[in-house]
Amino acid sequence: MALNKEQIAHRIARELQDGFYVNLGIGIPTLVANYIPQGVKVVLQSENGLLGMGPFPFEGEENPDLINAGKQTITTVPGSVFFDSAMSFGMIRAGKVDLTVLGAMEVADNGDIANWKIPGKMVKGMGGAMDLVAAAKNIIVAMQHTNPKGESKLLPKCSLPLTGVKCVRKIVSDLGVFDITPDGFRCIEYAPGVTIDEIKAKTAGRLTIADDVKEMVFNA
Amino acid sequence: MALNKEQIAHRIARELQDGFYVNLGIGIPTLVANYIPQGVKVVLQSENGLLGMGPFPFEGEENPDLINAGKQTITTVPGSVFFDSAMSFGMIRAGKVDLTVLGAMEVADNGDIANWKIPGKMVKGMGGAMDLVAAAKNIIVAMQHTNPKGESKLLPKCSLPLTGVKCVRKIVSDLGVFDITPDGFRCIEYAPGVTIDEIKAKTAGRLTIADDVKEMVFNA
Amino acid sequence: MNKVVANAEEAIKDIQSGATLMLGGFGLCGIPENCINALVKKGVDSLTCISNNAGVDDFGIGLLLQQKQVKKMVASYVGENAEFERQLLSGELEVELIPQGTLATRCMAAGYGMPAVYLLAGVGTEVAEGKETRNFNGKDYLLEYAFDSDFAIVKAWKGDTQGNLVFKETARNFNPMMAMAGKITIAEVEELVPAGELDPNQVHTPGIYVHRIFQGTNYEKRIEQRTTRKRS
Amino acid sequence: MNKVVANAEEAIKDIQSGATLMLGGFGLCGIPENCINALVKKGVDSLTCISNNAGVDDFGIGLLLQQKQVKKMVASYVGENAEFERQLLSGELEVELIPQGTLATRCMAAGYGMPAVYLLAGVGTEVAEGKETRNFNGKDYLLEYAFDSDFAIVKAWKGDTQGNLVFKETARNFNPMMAMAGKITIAEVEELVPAGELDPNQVHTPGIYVHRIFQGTNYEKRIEQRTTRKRS
Repeated sequence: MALNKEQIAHRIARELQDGFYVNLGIGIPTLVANYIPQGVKVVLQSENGLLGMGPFPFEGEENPDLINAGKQTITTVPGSVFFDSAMSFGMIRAGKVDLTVLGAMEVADNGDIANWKIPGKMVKGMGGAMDLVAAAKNIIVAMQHTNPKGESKLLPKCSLPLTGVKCVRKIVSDLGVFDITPDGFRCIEYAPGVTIDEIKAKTAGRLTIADDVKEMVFNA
Repeated sequence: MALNKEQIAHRIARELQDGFYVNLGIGIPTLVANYIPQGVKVVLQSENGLLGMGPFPFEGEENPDLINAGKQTITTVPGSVFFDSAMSFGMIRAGKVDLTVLGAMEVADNGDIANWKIPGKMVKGMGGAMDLVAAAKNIIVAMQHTNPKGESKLLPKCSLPLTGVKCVRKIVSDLGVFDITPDGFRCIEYAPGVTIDEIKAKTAGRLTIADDVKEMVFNA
Repeated sequence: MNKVVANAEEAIKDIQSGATLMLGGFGLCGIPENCINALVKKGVDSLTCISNNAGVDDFGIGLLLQQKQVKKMVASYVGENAEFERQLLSGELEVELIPQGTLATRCMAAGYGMPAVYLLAGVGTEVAEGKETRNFNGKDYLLEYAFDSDFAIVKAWKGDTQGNLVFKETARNFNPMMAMAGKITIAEVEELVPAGELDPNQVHTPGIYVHRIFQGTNYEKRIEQRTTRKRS
Repeated sequence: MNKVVANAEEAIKDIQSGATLMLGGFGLCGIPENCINALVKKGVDSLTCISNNAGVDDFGIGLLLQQKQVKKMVASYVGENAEFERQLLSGELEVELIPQGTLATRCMAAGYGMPAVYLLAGVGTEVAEGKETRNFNGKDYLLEYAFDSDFAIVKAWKGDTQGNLVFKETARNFNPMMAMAGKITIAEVEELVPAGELDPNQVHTPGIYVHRIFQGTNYEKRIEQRTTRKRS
């Protein structure tokens, strides 16, 4: 059975290592914070100018001066620090953020990503996405494997305008986990009950299956 | 009679306007702070990272963490602010400092300045001088008109390696006040008792005398 | 050296139609509410606004849009505003979208006297079109120019009579870089104190960058996405 | 995430001969005294040191010079050190002199992920020799490259266990930019506090830039030019 959003987030959380500085995008990536493995301490960066983001505030304790990059009210954790947006993107650009998790509309088998613009629709802007994908040293994409019409979003080439080129390292979709390799997508895990044949059928880009491919296990 | 160092500083201080941000170099320029006209409030910048420099501390109150660009112990005034050296030179480069006063070994009649290096002597470095002269919008040089051998330091062309090109706006020497114009040095004031002939004799660069040239007056 | 003005009206009195303005804030957080209201009241138009976002329909820069005072918007994300969308689609409004970090850094470049910098964002995308690309150490970068802005209007938490500013939490965002980048910088603050009251170690924007300052009133500080958790 | 190390010896234990080091401080103010002493004790040599100054004969980087541990000095002003002068004139020591603001900004560029920036200082002088010049808006600028440094060693006033740093007065100087610019950044602090004790609005260097931190001991904080006035 394909993963739900929480399970995608849960699986991505296993990529976190102790001491990582992590930037989580809007949507599924935000949920990753709920599944940080025990014993692993990470610091969450919000690119509007915060290291050390905490959970949402308790009702009645919302602070209008304290929001994340999704404009949501948040809290901080001990050791947090505020800075301006130039420094925030400076640390991203300098490779100080260890992991960036974000959503995508399309990913190509060379790591290109499209997630900001659909021709014919109102363009709202790229926000910080282009800066993040251009500079982060380790990018994991959280996404649905196919669009609502059932068409693959893992493509030989993106059809939508690009956000960044050759930058995605790994995808966790509802069907499995895929590394981006010189040979295209490599499936290293599949969702419980999902078959390799289904993955092959739903992946338009070049795809290889790892020799030691295995089924994902969720204990939690 | 030629001006002494205190008088040179005194004359330069008349160039200060209320609200100016001013960077004073080492030597005579430092003395300018002692002659700020009444009713004029200026903020002194020290390029190692301070706006709002005050006088030297009282004996026994020296603070090793509080020094100026000459590495001298100093104090601050109310409203002072500390920042890092990148921001300090950033504000200089962006033209936020209204006036820079510094010394020179030579000035050319096109505004070139040389004050950091003498071939054959140990080169100690330019420190912040090149940044200041390249970026300040208003540079006044405080200097002796001639060297110890009696040779002019106001030249058609600098003989020493340059610190900056076409940047000096005004010189206050022991003999007078000189604007840098397209026609070279223009004498606008002469020191009490100094003759125009003496100034002409001791100025090697192109020199004109302002129609309304006048003798400097010191009331203080 | 008197930088203190009475209020927003006085602070913006020489802003004319056609001016280019930087406006601090991220979303509705840390925006110069008083000055925006005064600009609406003054009715200047044909403004070019450089700001990360464009407010919502009835708050922030959205108020200027409603009065059709904005000719061009330079921003990174403008998705929260129906009137904006209408004007954009009808061709009344010009929009230039810039990656957020590039926007921030082009402000910073202006404040640091750097005419242009090389940045990564947008390489290989349509953002790179028409831009100079240069390879350093095996990576491509785009040449991005410092912004040139007549006015920068920022909002700080505390300020003193010399123009020194301190920002609060994530309301800092674009405000410090824009404060450095305006030819004329106007700061509105929640609390204006005499020079000497702020800790000189802890000022975010030195007063040398700020030309006018006033204590604002009636801050609404609207929350755009109120997200909370339940007490367990 | 444990950034705290016991002392300077542990902090610098993987610094090898031949390494490039940035060392914070201006003159003798805000220099990493403990780490410099530990480097002397460890005896690594052939170091390239990027620092605004080179200390005095018996303090600061001068101690490394005395032991002939420095191969190359990158600085803006080196005038306070007789041993330095001797080694320079004898050809034992290589020196690259860089305008102070350019030095600071090349550190900052590294910390902001900008490979190169255009700066004014030195245009038309021998500093410009061999450098690319480019005209923007009628003014010439030099292309200056970000520094590449194996280690940055900085001194802060306070720090916390996450590596967040606060500097004191003009001891800030080059320390924040260098902290951002090192591949590995080591911070020594006068007072190390638990995470959460520093005001998050008032941290100068976010801990993300700092890899190792320790509380230093026995700070001498030597004064280079003791200037005073008499009580009137």
